Formats: sequence, C-alpha cells, structure tokens
Amino acid sequence: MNLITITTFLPLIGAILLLLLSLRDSGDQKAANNLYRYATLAITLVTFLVSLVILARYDSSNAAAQLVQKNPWIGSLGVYYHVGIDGLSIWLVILTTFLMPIAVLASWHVTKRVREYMLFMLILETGMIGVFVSLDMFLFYLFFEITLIPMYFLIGVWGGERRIYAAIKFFVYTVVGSLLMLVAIIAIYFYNGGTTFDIVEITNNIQTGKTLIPGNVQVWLWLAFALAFCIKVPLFPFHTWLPDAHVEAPTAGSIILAGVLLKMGTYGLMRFNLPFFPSVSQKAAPWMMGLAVIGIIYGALVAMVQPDMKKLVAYSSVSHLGFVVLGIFAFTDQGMQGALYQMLAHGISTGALFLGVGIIYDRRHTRQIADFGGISTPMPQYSTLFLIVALSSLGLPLLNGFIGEFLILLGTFASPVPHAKMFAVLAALGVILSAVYLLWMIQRVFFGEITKKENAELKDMDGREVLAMVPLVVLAIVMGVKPMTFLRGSEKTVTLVKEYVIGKPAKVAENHQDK
Amino acid sequence: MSSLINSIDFPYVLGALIKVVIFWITIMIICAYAVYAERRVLAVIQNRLGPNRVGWQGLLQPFADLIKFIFKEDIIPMSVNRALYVCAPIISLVPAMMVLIVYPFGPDNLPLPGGEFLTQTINDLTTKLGLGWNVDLRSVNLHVTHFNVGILYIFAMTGLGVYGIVVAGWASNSKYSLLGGLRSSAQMVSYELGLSLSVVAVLLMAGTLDLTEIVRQQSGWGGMRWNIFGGTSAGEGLKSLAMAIPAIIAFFIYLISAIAETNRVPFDLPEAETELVAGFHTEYSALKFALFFIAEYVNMTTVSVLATSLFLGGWNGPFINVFPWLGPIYFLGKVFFFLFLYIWLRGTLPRLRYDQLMNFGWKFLLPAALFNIALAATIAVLVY
Amino acid sequence: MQLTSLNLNYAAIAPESIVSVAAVVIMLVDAFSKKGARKINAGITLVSLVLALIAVFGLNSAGRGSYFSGMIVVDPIRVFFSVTILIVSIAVTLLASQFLRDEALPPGEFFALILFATAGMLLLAGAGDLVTVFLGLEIASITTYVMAGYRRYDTRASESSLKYFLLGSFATAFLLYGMSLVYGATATTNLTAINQAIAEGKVQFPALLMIGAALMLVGFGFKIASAPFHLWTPDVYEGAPTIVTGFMGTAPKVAVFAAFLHTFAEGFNAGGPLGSQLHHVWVTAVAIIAALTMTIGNIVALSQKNIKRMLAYSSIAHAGYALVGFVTSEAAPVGFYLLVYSLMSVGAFAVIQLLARAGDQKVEAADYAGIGFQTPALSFSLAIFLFSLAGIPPTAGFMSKFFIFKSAWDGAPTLRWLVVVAVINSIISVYYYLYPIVVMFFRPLAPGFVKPRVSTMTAVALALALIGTLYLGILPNRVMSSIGRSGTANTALVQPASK
Amino acid sequence: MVPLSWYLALSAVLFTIGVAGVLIQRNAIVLFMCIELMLNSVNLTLVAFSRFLGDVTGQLFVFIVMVVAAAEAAVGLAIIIALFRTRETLNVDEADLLKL
Amino acid sequence: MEQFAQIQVSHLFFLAFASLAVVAAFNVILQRNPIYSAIGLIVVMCSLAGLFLTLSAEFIAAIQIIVYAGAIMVLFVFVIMLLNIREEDAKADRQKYLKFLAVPLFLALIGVVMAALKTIGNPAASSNVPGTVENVAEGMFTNYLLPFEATSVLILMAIVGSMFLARRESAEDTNEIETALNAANQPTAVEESSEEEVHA
Repeated sequence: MNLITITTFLPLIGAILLLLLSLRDSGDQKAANNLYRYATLAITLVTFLVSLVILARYDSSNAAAQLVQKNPWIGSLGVYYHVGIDGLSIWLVILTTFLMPIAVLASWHVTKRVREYMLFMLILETGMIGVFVSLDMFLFYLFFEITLIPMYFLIGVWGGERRIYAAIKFFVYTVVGSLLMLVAIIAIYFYNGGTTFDIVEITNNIQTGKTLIPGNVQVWLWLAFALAFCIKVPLFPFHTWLPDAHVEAPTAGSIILAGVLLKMGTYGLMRFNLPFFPSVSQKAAPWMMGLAVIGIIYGALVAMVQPDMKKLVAYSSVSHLGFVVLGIFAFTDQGMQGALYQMLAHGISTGALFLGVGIIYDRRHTRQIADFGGISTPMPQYSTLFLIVALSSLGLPLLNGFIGEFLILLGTFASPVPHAKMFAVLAALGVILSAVYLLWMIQRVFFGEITKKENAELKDMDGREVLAMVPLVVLAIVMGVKPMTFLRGSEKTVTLVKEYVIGKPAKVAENHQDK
Repeated sequence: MSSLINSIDFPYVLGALIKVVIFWITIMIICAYAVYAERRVLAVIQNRLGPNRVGWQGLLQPFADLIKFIFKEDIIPMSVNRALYVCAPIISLVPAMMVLIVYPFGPDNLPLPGGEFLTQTINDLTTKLGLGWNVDLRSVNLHVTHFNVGILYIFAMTGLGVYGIVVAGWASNSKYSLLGGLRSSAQMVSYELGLSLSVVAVLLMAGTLDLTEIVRQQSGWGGMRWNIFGGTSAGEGLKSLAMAIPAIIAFFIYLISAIAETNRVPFDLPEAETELVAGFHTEYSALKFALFFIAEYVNMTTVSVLATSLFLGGWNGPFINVFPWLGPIYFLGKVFFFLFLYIWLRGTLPRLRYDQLMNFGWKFLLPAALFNIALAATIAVLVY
Repeated sequence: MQLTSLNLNYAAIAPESIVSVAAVVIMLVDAFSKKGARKINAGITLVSLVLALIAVFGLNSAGRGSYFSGMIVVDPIRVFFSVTILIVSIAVTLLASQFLRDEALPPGEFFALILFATAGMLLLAGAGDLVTVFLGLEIASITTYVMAGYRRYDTRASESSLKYFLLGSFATAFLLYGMSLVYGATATTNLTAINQAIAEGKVQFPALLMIGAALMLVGFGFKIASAPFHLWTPDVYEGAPTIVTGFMGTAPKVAVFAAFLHTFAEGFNAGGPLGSQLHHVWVTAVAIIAALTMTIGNIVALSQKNIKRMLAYSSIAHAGYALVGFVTSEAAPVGFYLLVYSLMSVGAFAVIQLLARAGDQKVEAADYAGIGFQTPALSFSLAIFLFSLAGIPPTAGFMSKFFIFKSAWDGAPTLRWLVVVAVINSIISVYYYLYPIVVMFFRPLAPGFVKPRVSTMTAVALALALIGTLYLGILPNRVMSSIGRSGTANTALVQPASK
Repeated sequence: MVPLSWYLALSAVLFTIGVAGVLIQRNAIVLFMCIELMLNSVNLTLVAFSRFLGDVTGQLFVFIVMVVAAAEAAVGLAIIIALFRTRETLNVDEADLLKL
Repeated sequence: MEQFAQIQVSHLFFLAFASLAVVAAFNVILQRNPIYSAIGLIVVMCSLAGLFLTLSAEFIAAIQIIVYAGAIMVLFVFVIMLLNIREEDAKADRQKYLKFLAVPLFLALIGVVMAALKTIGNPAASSNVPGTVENVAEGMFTNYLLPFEATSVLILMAIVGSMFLARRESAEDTNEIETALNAANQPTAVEESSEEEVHA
C-alpha cells in the first residue's frame, strides 16, 4: 500500500471504526463520549505519525511528485486515482495531520453529539489530505468538495448563535467557486485531448506546447480557477464569508478552517493557475497583487476595530493570506517560498490564536475584548503562550511569521511584475498594522486592571489545553529559528513552478530589460 | 357505403328512397300491430278481452291510439330543460329507424312482377326528358343497401339510441326520470357487451360482417342450413354440425341480452311503473311519448331482425329456391315469432331486481359469451 | 403477410410479459384471498420484477435488432433504461408495504398497478415504432394517474390525480397529433423507417414533418415535465402519496426519456438536407427547453417551504439537466444520469415518506426542525440524497452531472452556453437543497416529534438507494461502460448533423 | 376525391378548437371532453393519410387510439367521480387545495 | 380554385360533415352546461364517422361510432347524470388570462398548420384503398400484433384502476383507515409494533 493513500484514508477508516464502536452503545453517554474522543485522538495521532514517515521518505532534492500511486479509476473519462507529494504539498499535508490532533484536543468540551462531531472531523481530515495529495484534477475536485460537507455540518450544528447563516454562506460561496472551477476543469480536459485529468501530464503538455488553449479561453479558464481559489483563500473582495464562518464555527472548526482549508485556495493557485496559464498569470499578477495588498491593509484595518477577539483573528487571516497571494504572484523564488512558508506559519499561529480564544471562551462564554482585561494575573501560563503566538503572528523575528513575511516582501520587491515595489511597500504597511491590532488586543485583554470580577477567578490552562497549545508554540519558535529545514523541502518544486510561469532564468532577465 | 357516397347518382338515390319509404311503412305497421298484439295476447294470458272495439276485433286500435296521441295536448313541464326535452324522443327514434336500411327482407334479384314494363316506361320517359337514366327494375333487392360492416353499423346505431333515454331522463329534471335514465343507460351499456359478443360466434362461422351475405350463406340444405344448425361456412358433412353447439349457446345469450337491451320484461327496470312511475319517460306525454314508444318497438323489431338473420337463416326456408317470394314471408314470420316471444315473456315472467340484473349481465352473461367465443373458435379450428 | 416475416421473438418481450402476467396473477390472488394478503402480493411483485430484471439482462441473447415487425427493439438503450425502471419499481414495491399497512389501503390493486405501470414503461423503453411509444406511454401514464389518487378519501390526492390526468391527456393529444403528422409525412410509423425516409429524401411533406416533430417535442416535454410544460408537476407531486410521488417522478420519466432518445436521437437524426435541418431545429429547441427547465425549476424551488413541492421543482430542474445531455444524442450520459437521479430521488422520497408520517401530515420544512439527530439514520440518508441531488461529490449526483456536462461540452460545441447555464443552475440548486438539511440539523427540535418506524423492507429499499448513490458516485465505471460507447445513439445510419 | 389538405385543415381546426377549449373551460368533465375532441381530430388526420398513402397503418393506429381513449375515459371519469365524492365541485379553479 | 369547378357529391358530403363538426366542436367548448357539450361532442364524433366513410374507412367509421359515441360518450353522459352536474354558475374565473390567451393561440396554431398545408398541394390519392374489415384485420394480426396484445394490458389496467377509484368507500373502510393512521402516528404504537420493525 502506498503511504500517501494510507495517510489519506486512515481518518476515513477511523470514522467507520467510530461508527462500529457506536454500535455497542452501552447507554452511558459520558463514557461513550470519552471513548469517541480518545478514539479520534488516537486516529489522528496515528495519521500524524504515518505522515511523518512520508516526510522521512520525501526527497527534497527532487522537484517532481513522489511516492506516487496511479491506478485507473473511471476508464471512460480517463480519470485516475493519482496521488503523490511534491514540494508544494508536503508541508501542507504535515500541517494538516499535525493540526488535527490539536483540533481534537480543542474540542474536548464539545458535549453535543460527540460521535457525529468526531465523525465529521475525521471525514474532513481525509478530504483535506486528499486535496493536497491529488495529482488528478478530477480527484482534486472531489476532495475539494468533500471538505465542504463536514465543515458545513461542523459550523451549522456545533457553531455559535448565527451558525445557520454562517454555514450556508460558507457553503454557497465555496460551491459557486468550485462549480465554475469544474467547468474550467472540463474545458482543460477537452483542450488537452479529452483523455486525461492528470495534473502532471497536463502541466507538461501545456509547458511543452503540446496543448494549446486559445488566449481568450485561457483568460476565462484562469478566472474560473482563480475565482474558486480566491473565494477559498479568501482574497479581498471574496472574503465576506470568512469572518462569519470563523466566528460561528466551534474552536476546532476555526483552527482547521484557518489552518488548513484556507490554504487549499493558495495551494490551488500555485498548483493550477500558475502552471496551466502562465501568460494569463503574468498579466493578472499586478491585479492579484493589488487585491492582495488591499486585502492586507483592509483586513488589518478592520481587525483593528473588532470588538470580538475571534473576529479580529478572522480578519487577521484575511490580512495574512493577502501576503501569501502577494508572494505567489511575485514570481520570484523568495516570494513563492515565502508564500508557502507563510501558509505554514499562518496555519500554526492562527490556529493557535483560535485555540487561545477558544480556551478563554470556554471559561467566560464571551469573546468581547471589552469583557476582559488584566487576565494575565489569574492566567499566567495562558497569557505567556498567547503572547508568543500573537507575536509570531505579527511577524516578530525569530518566530515563524517573520520568516514568511520577510521572504514575501523581499520577493515582491525583486519581482518582475509591474508595480511590484509599490505593492511591497504597501504590504509592509500591513505588517505594521498587524502589530498594532494584535498588540492592542493583547494589551486590552491581558494587561491592565481587572475590571470584571469574573475575570479574577479564571482558572489557568489545564493539562489538556497545555497539551494542545504547547506543540503549536514550540513549532512557531522552531520555524522561526530554523527556517531552512522547512524551506529546503519545497525549494525545488517552487522553482519549477516559477519557471513554469516566467520560463528559465534567461527569460527573467529579458523581462527585467523590458522594464 | 363509401361506394354509395362516392358513386352516387340520382336514380340510385330515388330508388333507395322509395325502398326506405316502403320499408319504413312496413316497420311502422309491424310496430303498430305489435302493440295491438301485445295487448291482445296479454289479455288472453291474463284471461281478459283486451281492446276489441275499434274496428273488427279492435284491429283499428293502433290508428285510434295514434290519432289520440297526435291530438293530445303537448305538455312541456316547467322545470325541464326545454331543448333537450324536445330532442330526446327524436334522438331515440332516429337511430332506431336508421338501422332498417340494412334489413335483408328477402333474397337478391327478386323478380318484380311487371318489372319489365316499369323499366321500359321509366327509361323511355327520362330519355324524353333528357335525363338519360338507365333503370333496371326487372328484379329488385329487398334491402336498401349492403354494407361491408353491416352488423357493426347496426350496433353503432342501436348504441346511439341510448342517448335518447339518457337525455330524456336528464332533461326531465325529475328524480324518477333521472333514475330511470341512469338505470336504463347502465343496463343497455352492460347488455350491449353480451349482445355483441354473442354475435361473434356467428361471425366466426360467417367470416363477414355483411348482413345480407350472412343470410345468403345460410341458404344451403334447401334453405334450412341456418346458423343454429351449424351454418355453411364450416364446411361440408356432419362435421359442420359441431358448430351448432356454440351457435345455439350464442343464440340464447343473444336472446337474453336482446330482451335486456330493449328494456323489456323481465328486464324492464328503467320503466318499472311500481318503482319509478315510468322511468325516463315519466314526464312525457302525447306525441313525444308516442315517439319513445315507437322507438322501443322499432328496437324490438331490430333485434328480432338480427336474431332472425344471424341465427335463423333470415329469409331462408323450405322451397325458397323455387319460390323466391317466400323469402320476405319467412323473414316476417320469423320476426313475428320473436315479437310474440317478447309478449309471451312479458305475460309470464316477474321483474328482476336491479342488482340481480347487473350481476346476471356481468357475472354470467358476459363470461358465458366469452367462453362461447373460445368454444366456437376451438371448434372452428378443429372443423376446418 | 406471412407470420415468419414478422420476426416474432418472444424473448424480446419477455420482461414485459413477465410483469404483465404477474399483475394478472396478483389480481387473481387478491380476489381469492382474504383481506390483507399484503405479503403474498408484495412477494409476487418482487419476484416478478426480479425475474423481469433477469429477463432484461437476457435480452442480449435475443440479439440486437427489432422484432415484431419493428414494434420493439433490443438495443443498449432499452436494456439500460429497463434496468433503471425495474430498479425503481423494486424499490417502490419494497417501500409500498409499509405505506399500505400504515394507511390501511388495499394492497392488491396497488401492486397490480405498479406492475402494469412497469410493463408499460418497459414497453415504452423498448418501443421501435410510434404506436408502441404511444401505447407504452399511455399504459404507464394512466396507471400513474390512478396511483396518484390512491388515497381516495383524501381530497388533495384526488385533485392531484385529476390534474395529472387532465394535463397528461392533454400532452398525449399533442404527442399523438405530432405522430400523425410524422406518419403522414413519412408514410410509416416505424422509427427506423422514418429515419431512412428522411435520409433518403422520401419525405412527401417536409413541412408536416417539422410540425409533427415539434408537436411530439411538446408532448414529450409535458411528460418529462420540462418547462414551459411543467405546470402540472408541483401540484401533482405534492398531492399524491409520497411514495407514489417518488415513483412517478422517476420511472415514467426514465421510460419517456428512452422513447425520446429512440424517436429524436435516433429517428429524427438522419442525414440529408432535410435531416440535418430537422436535427438542427430540434437540438436547438431541446437546448432552449433544457435551459428554461433548469432555470425555472431551480428558481421556483428556492421559495418552496413544502418539501414535496420543493422536490417537485427540483425534479423539473433535473429533467433539464438530463436534457442537456440529450443535445448530443448520446445515450450513455443521459441513461446514467437518469439512473442516478432515480436512485437519489426515490431515496429522498422514501425518507420523506417515513418522516411525513402516515397520511403525509408533515411535509412542511418546519416540521422537520431539529429531527436530524433524533433519527440520525434517516436524516443522514436524506442529507446524502439531497447532497447528491445538489451534485456535491462524492455522491452519484455529482458524477452523473459531470458526465452530462462533459458530454454536452464535447459533443455540441455550439451549445456550450448550455453547460454554463447548467452549472450556474447547479449553484442555485445548492441553496435550496441545503435548506432541509439546515432545518433538520441546525434548528432546535420541533415539539410533537414522533420517531418513525421503519420496517425491514423499507430499510432494505433505503439501503439500496443509499448504496447505489454512493457506489455510483465513487465507482461509476462499470455501469457507465455497460452503456458505454455502444449506447451511442444512431450508430449505423448517419452521423449527427452538428458541425 | 376531396383533397387531402381539406381533411388536414379540418383536423387542425378541430384540434385547435380542442386546445382552446382546454384553455377556456374550467369544468373538469368538459375539459376532458375537449381532450377527447383533440384525440378525435387526430384520428381524422390518420385516416386521411391512410387513404391518401394507401396504407392501412393509419387506420390501425386509429384503432389503438380508440382503445386508449376508452381506457383513458374510464379512468378519467373514475377520477372525477372520486374527486366529486370528496369535494362536490368539478371546477378546476375551485380545486385549489394545491396552488398552481 | 379549379377544385371547385369539378365539385362532386363527395365534396358536398365533406362540407356538410365538416361544417357540422366544426359547429358542434365550438358548441363543446363554448357551452356552460356539460350535457350540451357532451351532445356537441357526440355530434362531432358522428360527423367524423361520416368523414371516415368519405375516406372509404368503413370499419373505422363503424368503430368510431360504437366506441366513441356508443361507449365513451355514454360514460361521460352517465357520469354527468350520476353526479348531477347542472349549469355552472358564472363564477369569476381565477385564470381569466387563459381565456385571452386562447384566442391568439388558437389563431396562431391554425395559421401555422394552414401555412404548412399550403405546401402539400393536392396529392393524388393512392389507388390502393384500405379500410375494409379484412384490411384492418390483416394488419391488426400481423404487423400490429404486439400493440394489439398490449392494448389488452391497457384495458385490464384501466378496469382495475377505474374500479378501484370509483368504488365507494364504505364506513367500515373509512374507520379502518382512520384507525390505521392513528396507530401509525402514535408514539405508543412503537411498543405494540411487531417484531419485523426496527427503530430508526
């Protein structure tokens, strides 16, 4: 059996096991719930361990897809079950498997319908891993959509006050994008001869000129893909579903949403838009960068005025993912590497931020910044960890956020894309703004006088919460200190993608001369 | 008939019209005296005298009745649906009368006494007038026309007769009439099935739907090879006698259905006086009532004619080959036999209950007819 | 004419015969057994349907071709569509037992009617002549009229039945008029002969052929409830007993589509100048009808609060999707789509049948509030069926839509806008398919909820539909290839006239 | 011979009268009659073609149509009776438990 | 217009039957009273039978009257009587727009068909004249064997269906249905349920 296949479907098998477990329901709800929690935790941990094996086997000096499995699936269409990992996906897979146990730990307090909750979590994990490892467009689309349903239920059933609204909004936005992408996939399939959905093959065909797509059609197809992914990212102005979804989702939902699901968008941009439509991507780059910068600043500004901590974090995601898009469309090694790195960093730190908000919410059942103040006194451990996380998120050097943002800004500055320097400068403004809103929030929540007496009696983190939080913090620090460990893994593939877009280095020089 | 429409010429029309008038008068007289006969025979059965004042033995009674009907006040009740109320008797009578164009009264090419002379005269006359007709009256066919689908035509027309009754019942706007009309139409529709299916057995023997042809086929054995004796088409020899079995069964089914179809005792529920006053024609009087009355008797005649033609050899009988003019006499004699049968039954049998009637029709007669068809088909296959 | 030249082949009508005979047997059993012989009746029905299914698979042994002087054909379209019809019938039979018991309705007639309807639909699916198309259609339709009014005491059912009947007969008249004109123009009612007549330029009255085809399109349009002939659908679906709605929303449509394929995609798909003109006209018309149907179905469905009504509009929309596949005259995607649609639709109606309680008392979406976790098996099944209807992977609904869109995009380059319209419609449809799920899972429990009972037979039927929906969503290959290339309409004669 | 087009025209006129009747009549039973009228007009077309093409198929088709019409009438009237028992009206506009 | 020059008796028959049919057809759709409509329809059917005769379709003509006029329409009239449907009151029709739709639609349809008919000219009738019982029967039992057999299924089904629908529900039946419905919808019924039921 292929390792990747095992990793992908292990959670699903776990879900089935969970169902089987529930058949011998003794009637003791509490014991049963605990059983489900531990079982799920175990499954996700095992998945994580297996994914580490993948990491161990992964050869970072090879740009092509590795550990590939390719079996015919739907013969009449030429659809294959084709999975593998390369530089783009390896870390995202690890991120997913790493965040899942933490998400499970974060949902220990869920008491409503635990079995179903855990089921959906596990199905979600399969979907997410599947998205990152698929090397067949059809398969990709399938997994892309599969992630939708569990997330929809997670928000809709276990979410907050306005969960129904948020769930529907989330679902409809995503489906709109993905169906357009489906049309584009079909179109590419036909332009490629109507025989294969294989991403690798199609990329090769397009790059070698074997498959020619007319220019105007390319634009439409590019737009269809981009729309799907930009909604997922979410890039300004498609971001409106995100705050709702984040705020209403349960803590674990938010962690996964911010940590992994959003990355599916940026991953898709790199996987499809750039290699498939290099010329359109080049033309669109300034626009995308522009939108990204607007997103960065807009997200930051809106985050600043949020009275709700979770919403603040949500808008900070808009801002941070703007950086990622910026980096992707910089078409430089640094920029794109930075983008990938920022994806990981954002997954870790924002996940941690949501976890932190969730912890405090469990105690106070409010997330209003105004309801807190001075809680560093009763909760020293919590405050420390949260502070580190916030700092990593705002890009303090030696923490993970800094590396990503720095690389992106560097890459953007050196980018051949028109107006790139201006965008870099504006994006740098976003970095400052993020420091403002995060620190301001920290100041209002953790420091100062305790104004409300409920806050004085808050308990500090318990063992489970520490267990969930510490790995994230550790990783944030490790990523900040030893970035090359991570960057090396994606280096080759990123360079390949960059070359797909703007050709070999000689061509870059030409572009420079044009300017 | 299509040949009739497409190749119509004036002499043909004229000839047909003359025949129609003659036949019509014949039927009318038959009906009138059937009524008279009914009253007298019933009287005999019931040990009384019956009408015997108008004319010798009351023989002019029908005409007296007719005059009475014509001069009676024509009452149209207030609440009736006027147009339909007036139309109903006509709807009832017209289809009944239309059937008579296919009655086979006698053999084809009957030598007409004095025909030679008539032919000569008419042809000469019209030549002088410049019309140039070419008429042949040396012999006549005692039927107006013959149809490829004669029997179907008869069923079609008698089927239309039901509307007269239904419409009368509906238009009268009275509950007795309505109930009578409903019952009557239900009964007629139900028994029409038995009637038509019983005929199928005969059609299997005949192989045609042309009534005149069917009668002609029965002229073997010196005019005695009637269908109830096995008919001709079943081939020669005694084998053909086997066909008599289904034919006789069919004959009885036909007879019962025919009585029901014409709403006669013992199936006269639609006009059961004791229950429904008089059924669909409760509100009718004078000439309109007379029309219904005539229609009923014309229908009786029609089914009798059919029975005669289909089962009893029509105009066939002994010595028919020697004396062709015996044909119409045999024919009318057989028809009168059936009419007498009607009266006889009325005098002897009590009326059935409505559910008995329906059950009998659907649960006995119809299956029996179907079974009989199967039997006939089997025998036909074996005999041929 | 000698009987031998008629090409009598009883194997070719074996499925229809089996089913019809079984219907008669049921009537006899019902007449001679005590009240409540439900189990025997259901058993006979099931056995005969399964036998018919086997007979359908055995059709290939009769050999591809036409029999009974061209009245009936054996080809992949027939086989595949017949299988779909029989699967639906089997599922409905399984579901009917509980329905009939819970509502104390006479079982004998119901099963007999199902069988008669199935016989009609099978005939329709195999029709090779306009007259068999007409007869099959009528047998199937008239039976469903009766089934729609099966709850005689219920005014809504009777009304539904009446409306269905009137509009159905109205449509029949159009279809028939079209057939008569086609007959007049081509001097034959045999579909192959019609094709030949058109191809060889032997059509005496081309104008009449055009009008005839148009009227037939109207007739078929009515029967598959495509816009603008769809007005009957919602009322009829809402008023009929849910299980009957499930039946008549799927199986007759499948059968009509088979006949539609035989007549239009094969009969009216001939070469020659007239043939290509005709082909162009009807394909364009079908494309417009498809676009209208999807759009109207989906948009009106958005505002529905009654689940049966919503599903009725959704079924209109789905007829539109199937029509999208129709423009290429390719049978395989349409057949697969209809199979999938039947499975998920019957499944959805089955769940609603259970949730709506006996007598269909709870069909408003609000009645379903919060029941999601009270009856998780039923609710999640319904959710899966709804996701499938919405076309979300990995359900079969997605796969079937994918095949349809792909086929249309590939086969009709001038009609690619249709695919875009279809995709936009899929997006719209997501919204209302989510609604019941939202209500069931995200809302608090409505008072007065009673846990429905599920009989074993019902459970089996549901499981069948569920497994089918998921199986076809993940592994469509086998089924798809069984219609595959050979199912492409009009193999022998002429290529479609599309440029 | 009467020209073919006369028959076809008459048939078309009758058919359209039937269609118009379906649109303007609100009484279910009359509506049904209008449908029967449409079927009848089709029969005329078929028979006319049958005669002019010299092909009996048209008449066979008419025969089948008649059988179907009879079956349809039986079932249709049964439905009407069933509805009448529960509602006592045949106005299709009044049959409005189900909105159009 | 030389068609009129050589006018024949058959033309007269056609015109007579045709005008009768059209007038009666209008009568069907314009009458308020169902029974008048029914009578109008009967007249249409009979005149069509006449037209069939001009087309030499004798068998079909006879069957037309027997089946349509003699059976189907009797059923209609019977039902009208049974339900005692009298004149409809002049109620405000909810779908008045349909009436306004009807006239233009009517004209449009006629127009289209007439335009098409113009193209067909005046083809000569075939010398082969089908229409006798023998012709029809031969076709029926050879080429049309399968449809002919299929009609038996149709009729059987129609009998079953109409018997079922038109049967009056006895008070006993109604009671039984009510009891069953209540039982099925009662939560208590769960305990009483037989062993073949499982809980959802």
